Amino acid sequence: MKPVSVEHMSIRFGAVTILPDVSFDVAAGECFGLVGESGSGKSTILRCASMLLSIWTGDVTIGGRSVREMPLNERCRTLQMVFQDPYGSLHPRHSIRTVLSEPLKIQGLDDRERRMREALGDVGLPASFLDRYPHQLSGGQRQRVAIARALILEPEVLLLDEPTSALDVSVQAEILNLLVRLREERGFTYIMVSHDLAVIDHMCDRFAVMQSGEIVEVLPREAIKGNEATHPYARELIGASLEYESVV
Amino acid sequence: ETPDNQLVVAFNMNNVLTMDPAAITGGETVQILNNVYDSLVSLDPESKELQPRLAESWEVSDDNRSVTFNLREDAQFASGNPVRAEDVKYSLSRILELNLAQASGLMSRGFSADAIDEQFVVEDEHTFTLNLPQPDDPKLILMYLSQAGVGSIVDKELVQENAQDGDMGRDWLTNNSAGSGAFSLDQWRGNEFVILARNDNFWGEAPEMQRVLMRHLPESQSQRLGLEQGDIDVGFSLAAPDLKGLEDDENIEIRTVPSAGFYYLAVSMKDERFADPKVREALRYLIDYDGINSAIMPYFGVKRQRPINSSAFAALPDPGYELNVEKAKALLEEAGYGDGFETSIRVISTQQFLDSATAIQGTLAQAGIDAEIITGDGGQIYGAMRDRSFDLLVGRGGGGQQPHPDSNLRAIVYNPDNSDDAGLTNYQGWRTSFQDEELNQMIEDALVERDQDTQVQMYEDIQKMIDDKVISIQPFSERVVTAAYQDDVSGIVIDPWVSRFEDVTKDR
Amino acid sequence: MTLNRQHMRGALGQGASILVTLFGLLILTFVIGRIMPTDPVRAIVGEDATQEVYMNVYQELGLDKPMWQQFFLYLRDLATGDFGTSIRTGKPVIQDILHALPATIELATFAIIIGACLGVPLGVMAAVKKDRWQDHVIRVFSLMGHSMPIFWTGMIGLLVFYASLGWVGGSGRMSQFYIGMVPDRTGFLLIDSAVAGQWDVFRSALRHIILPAALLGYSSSAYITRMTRSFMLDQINQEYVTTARVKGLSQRQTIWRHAFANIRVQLVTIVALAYGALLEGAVLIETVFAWPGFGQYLTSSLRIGDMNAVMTCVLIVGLIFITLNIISDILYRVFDPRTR
Amino acid sequence: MTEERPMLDVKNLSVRYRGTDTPAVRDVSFTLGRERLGIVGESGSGKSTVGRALLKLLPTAELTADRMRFEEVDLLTAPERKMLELRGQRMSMILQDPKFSLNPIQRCGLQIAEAYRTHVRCSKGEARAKAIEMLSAVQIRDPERVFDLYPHEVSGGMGQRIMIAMMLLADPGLVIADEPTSALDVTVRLKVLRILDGLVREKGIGLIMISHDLSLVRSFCDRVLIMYAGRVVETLAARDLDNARHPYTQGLLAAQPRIGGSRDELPVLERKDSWLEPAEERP
Amino acid sequence: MTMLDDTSGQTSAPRQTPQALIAARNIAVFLAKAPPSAFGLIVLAVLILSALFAPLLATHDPYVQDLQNTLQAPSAAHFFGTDELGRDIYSRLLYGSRITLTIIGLVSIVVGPIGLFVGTVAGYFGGKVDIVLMRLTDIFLSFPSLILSLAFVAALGPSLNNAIVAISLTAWPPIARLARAETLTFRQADYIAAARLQGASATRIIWRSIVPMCMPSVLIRLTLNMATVILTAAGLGFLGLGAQPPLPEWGAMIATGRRYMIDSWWLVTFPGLAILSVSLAFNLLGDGLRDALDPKQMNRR
Ligand SMILES: Nc1ncnc2c1ncn2[C@@H]1O[C@H](COP(=O)(O)OP(=O)(O)OP(=O)(O)O)[C@@H](O)[C@H]1O
Ligand SMILES: Nc1ncnc2c1ncn2[C@@H]1O[C@H](COP(=O)(O)OP(=O)(O)OP(=O)(O)O)[C@@H](O)[C@H]1O
Ligand SMILES: [Mg+2]
Ligand SMILES: [Mg+2]
Ligand code: NI
Repeated sequence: MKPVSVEHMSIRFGAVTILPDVSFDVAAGECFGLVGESGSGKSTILRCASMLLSIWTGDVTIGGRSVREMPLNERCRTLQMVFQDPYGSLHPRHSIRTVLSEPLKIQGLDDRERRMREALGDVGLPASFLDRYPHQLSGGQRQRVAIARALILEPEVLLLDEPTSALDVSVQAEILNLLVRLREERGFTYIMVSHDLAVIDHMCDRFAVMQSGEIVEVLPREAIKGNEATHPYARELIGASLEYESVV
Repeated sequence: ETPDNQLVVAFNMNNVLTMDPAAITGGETVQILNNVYDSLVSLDPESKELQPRLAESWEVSDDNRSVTFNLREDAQFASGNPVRAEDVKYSLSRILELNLAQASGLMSRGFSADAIDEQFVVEDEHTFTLNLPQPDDPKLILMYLSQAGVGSIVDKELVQENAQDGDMGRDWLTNNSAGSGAFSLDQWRGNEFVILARNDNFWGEAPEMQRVLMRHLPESQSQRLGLEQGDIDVGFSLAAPDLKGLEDDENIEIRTVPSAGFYYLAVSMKDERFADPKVREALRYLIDYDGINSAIMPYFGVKRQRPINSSAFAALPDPGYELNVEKAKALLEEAGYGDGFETSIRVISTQQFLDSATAIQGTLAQAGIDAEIITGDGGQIYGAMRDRSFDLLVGRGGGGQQPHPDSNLRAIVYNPDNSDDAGLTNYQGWRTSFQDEELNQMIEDALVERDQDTQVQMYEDIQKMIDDKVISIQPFSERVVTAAYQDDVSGIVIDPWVSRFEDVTKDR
Repeated sequence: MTLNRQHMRGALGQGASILVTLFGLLILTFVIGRIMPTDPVRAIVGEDATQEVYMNVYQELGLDKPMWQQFFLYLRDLATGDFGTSIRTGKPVIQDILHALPATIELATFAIIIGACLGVPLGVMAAVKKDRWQDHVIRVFSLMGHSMPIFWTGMIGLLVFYASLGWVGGSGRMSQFYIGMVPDRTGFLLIDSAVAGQWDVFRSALRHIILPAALLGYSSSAYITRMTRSFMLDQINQEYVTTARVKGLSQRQTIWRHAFANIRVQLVTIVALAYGALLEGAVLIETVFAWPGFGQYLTSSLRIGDMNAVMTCVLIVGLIFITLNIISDILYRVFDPRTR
Repeated sequence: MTEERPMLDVKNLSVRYRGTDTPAVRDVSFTLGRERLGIVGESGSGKSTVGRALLKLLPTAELTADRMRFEEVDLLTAPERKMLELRGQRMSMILQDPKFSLNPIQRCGLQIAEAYRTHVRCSKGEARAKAIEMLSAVQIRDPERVFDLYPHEVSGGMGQRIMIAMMLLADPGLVIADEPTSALDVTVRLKVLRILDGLVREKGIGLIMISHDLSLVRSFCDRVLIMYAGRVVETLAARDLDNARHPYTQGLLAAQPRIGGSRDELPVLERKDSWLEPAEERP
Repeated sequence: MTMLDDTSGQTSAPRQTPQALIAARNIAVFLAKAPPSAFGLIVLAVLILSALFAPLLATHDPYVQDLQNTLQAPSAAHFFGTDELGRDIYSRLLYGSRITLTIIGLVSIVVGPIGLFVGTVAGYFGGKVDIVLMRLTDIFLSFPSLILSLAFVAALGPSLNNAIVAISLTAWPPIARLARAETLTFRQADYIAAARLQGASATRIIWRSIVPMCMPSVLIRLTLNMATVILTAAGLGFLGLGAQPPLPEWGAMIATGRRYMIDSWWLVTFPGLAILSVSLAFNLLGDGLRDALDPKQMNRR
């Protein structure tokens, strides 16, 4: 269990500043949500934090250590990410075995067969799935494999980029349950992006509302129900969600 | 149908690079410039006898060391300037001073740019004396001078007018003409066409053709179709099958005449195998002379096994070599190559060459000689020969533009210096690393022999000796040239070295 | 403002990259020119020249200098617009090419018109009728054009239409004896002869151009058809085409007003590239038809190792292609609102 | 249902895409009056296919049905010419994603005007006026300006409204809206839905609303068809949705997390093969 | 032996082979269903068989001349007639298929990897690497392939091998372009990001993740390219710059045969038809392959 802290993260692409200056802290074992309109920079924060993008300034520390200074191997084993689109996050030509054994090979871990079986077991898939290819799996199953891939290196922080938004409600429920269970069992720290406040409410302890690259407000989960936000945009967003749910 | 007063000629201009007589190479350019420039003397197309041209007459001194020419008084250039002895001197010195392609011939006869005033003497306006720098056969020199190129007399005044930076009009003459021939150069576009226009100042009988269009049509088929469709009057570079095809066309006339040079198999004597005369003799019996000449060579060559063109004086008839694999094998056995060996044949990728090489490859194989064929264009194949790095080579050449045995012998046999540094690339003897002092001497002696009969006897001896010594080059065919033309066209001269269009007429 | 500056930067970047490409092109052409095994000197002096004569010309051509110096001189000459003198014709290379190019351009233009007029409608039709027999027929027909060696079709065409049937003219741009009779104004024979009012020559030129142009056109129509088809297929499956159909537009309207309108720019590019590629076909077809154009000039220069001519030809081909690319880039920018 | 003849009457519609073995839609039957019908179901259950089949927009699919009528027209046998008259003018369809559904190189306004000019003989000016009027009807603030914009220059919400304007311009009697809001942010989603709802009410037309969002359908529709694997497993009045009997429908409803709901484990669906049987045949 | 020691190959082989086999069979079945690509398959099969069994199928030695029997029209003794040296054209065509196969085989072997390498590296790294590599590609791309090959062959000297080298030099840029474009689309994919998060090196990502994704379109492109390669080789042969006599290369056969074309049509007709049908076959096959393994559909399946 490690706390995560994002300090003055800032990034620009060409002439456009995507994130002017973002800071927030996540406590060890907490599930922290990121919401906001499309294009507000939620995914970008996760990509910066995981060093998929490296041209940003500022710092991210995990358990007091800066991700920039961590050697590659250590970083991989501290932090993993689950992506939004289950159809795009698995290599279409790699069998699940390849998908899962690859990180083990790279990190030089032995006892691969056992670890792979365990990881699949953790996400509730039978070991026989090892020899399937992504196109033989449903969206939910793919997302489980993606989670298994993140878990297999036994990280401490999981970055979740809209892990369920491409899925049906029925499948979404399975994944959310899985994520909740894993956090309870292993004590991960989550940073989770979603556009669905109901999901945030279900999963997170605190969340940040983002608008055009800036965090306008950080709120506890409880603030959703009564729309206790102060920032106008945050109010509008929560209001709309509440209204949608009630109208609906 | 072509117009009545124009002659449309198809030929291959790939080697036509300039119109400057001092720089030209090859028969095609000679064919063009023969019409534009006059020479002092000319060769009769049929008999190959020397005839007056710009020189009404000439006298050879008793010691064979000088020739005096009396020029026609009425001759004038296309520009209207009269033709004077001064122009003759200028033309010859120009070649030596510019030191371009045509200089080779003069220099090999001892002429040099340093001694112009001694060699070329203007006696008066219409009398010119040529002093030979070394003992020589004036006949041969005259033959040289009969040809466009060395022999072309240019209009000194006009050329000097167009000269820049003392280049003796080199730039200008590349694309323009300053001659006294029956035609003058109207337009030339590289690899496309040459247009000759009638020269109204021509001293001789006015030609019937107002315009001669010489079109670059390298494809034999195109020439044939053009002839069949009446688009073309004369085709000069047709391939055998098309000539054969045209034989059946009653409107088309086909004529074959002897020309200069041979098709031959050359060996490099740098290679120890071929340095062995036994091996060379074996090769002599591994060529299917009759087969090649009947199947491949029609229209291109006729059987000839001696390195002197049959039209030259003193030429002996063929010794009668034949394909004889057994004999060749025995010779190889004697030389220690009973199991044959591996080698290569270089050949340019033109059909009759290639076919001959392939045929020779086949007969060599019968004696166990495994020859790989290496093809390329002229630069590559003859380039290797000039670098003296080849095994076998099927090629064409060997002088003969002058119907004099010396022309052939010097090109094929003669080699005064066999060192690599000598760079005597103009001698095939040097290229094949063949050197025989005895033969060299005999060639030199024969040339300067003043008595006609003795000279003939000496050349015959040389031919016999060549037969015994088995030189590095074995001709299998003598070059002939063939042209096809509409049968209402007459007065065409086929051999490019002596061809002129001034007598061409069309009777429709 | 920012947009403008960005555009400026884009233009500058593109300019720089074109320069780099050009420089690479120069190096490439120079290398090609220098490593040619054909000996230009030998071509000039002939087989029987002596060593002395040979060296004389060798030095005149500057071949005795070190390679880098030659390259430097080459660049310097280029900078002053001097492409050198052809060994073969003794004229400035650029002048030769300017003579040869119009012949090729005339042929290529004629061909591309035929190709585009044939290729575009066929391509659209094949896309619309995908997987039906029309599609199969069109595809096979056009692939045939892409699969036949152009020199072979040229020969067969000459044999059938000129030799046997006599419908068209044979080798060359016009009947041989018309050569040199039309004053050279633009170099485009059809235009020159029309301007000079020499209708005989015009007719003859037309009879001669039609066969090679048709064959070249057919082979480039193959490429155009195929690209049109695949562009159209991409578009036909787009949602906006469905939108148009939902609006009640007929198939024809949907295809031409919506789908086809969207591929126009791409098509222009394709046609431009096909036009450039005709140069390639020209090398072969000009050999077969004795067409005195650029391709012939290039091949005959190659044959005798006329370095300056070869280098300039290669350079010009490269330049033509770069220009075509730039033009199509610009077209994209101009016509596609998304890139503005 | 009302005694008047339903506007749309479909019996046992099946659609099979060429090159696939199993039909994407199997034996779907329903009728539609002047009401709002929702079609829900998970992804790939065949919702869009039904919508497109009604307009005969599926050139690569085989379509069979016992009956498929739209008012007096038999859609099954109607020739393409007849369909051209119907499409756009009497029935139209709002496609899912405005990003892809608008022609990228044509100005939005022209595309709207084109829809009008296809069916009504009029001058360009009139069509333009009509289009601008429609744009303001869908609450676009500066319709004159938007008319001249290219699709990539408008936001998702605006694009969706342009689509709506285009499809409602010729006053169709039946509108099929295929997930009209799923590509939009929550904040714009409601606005667009309201506009659509308003227009439909005003003009009194039949609406088929395709969506995967049960709650949305519940609040915007009168009746709901639940689709599963190409079949209709249940048909309900929207207000009875909570009393759905089919376990699939029930499961879908329960699996949705709710704001302020419990944080207990969410119930998940256990799929059963028997669901593939039509709902009526189950006890 | 060494091969058997490779345990990873061993464990994965039994599992993956069926998959690959099934895929290959599916593709073959798919191709065989459409008439045009079926035709392509048949022609190719004929080509490969005739190359393999040329010695058995040939009625004559392709190199042996018979100067007594030149330019014979097609007959029972010589199915396609004889050429100007009396060689049997049918047998020469059969042996020529070996040359054709060699050319396209070698060119593809050279061009595929080079193109893939340049394209994926440029696409994956982007930035300066991309600019440099793409400029290089542009330079080569700014020539029509025949003209560039011509120049190269002229520079290297005419021979079959040099023709192959020259064609390869001109054939890789389009592949590189394609591979780069594909890489650019895959580079953004989440599975690449995931691989990076697992600490995979750039080499590993390119080799294990990107290359397999580019493979289908590169293969399609290569197949389509083969038609062009055949034509370019034939064109070089035609201009006398390709395979050198007496090799029975089809283009060279046409080039020599053309001198006899008016009277002996069979000299150019049969090699021409051979080139036509083989390059047509590759074109049809490439088109068919595109339909069979359209990369655009792959992600969705
Ligand atoms: N590689 C890139 N180059 C340029 N701009 C980029 C790049 N990646 C993202 N952006 C821009 O950065 C902004 C933020 O993108 P980001 O993907 O982080 O948004 P998001 O909040 O995750 O949105 P969504 O909810 O749609 O996923 C967007 O405007 C996007 O266009
Ligand atoms: N053009 C097509 N060709 C072949 N199969 C198709 C085609 N379009 C759709 N399908 C298949 O038909 C089935 C139903 O598709 P449809 O688009 O109707 O689903 P949907 O319910 O609208 O799903 P979503 O909510 O994802 O839009 C799916 O299995 C899909 O894969
Ligand atoms: Mg995102
Ligand atoms: Mg859908
Ligand atoms: Ni092509």
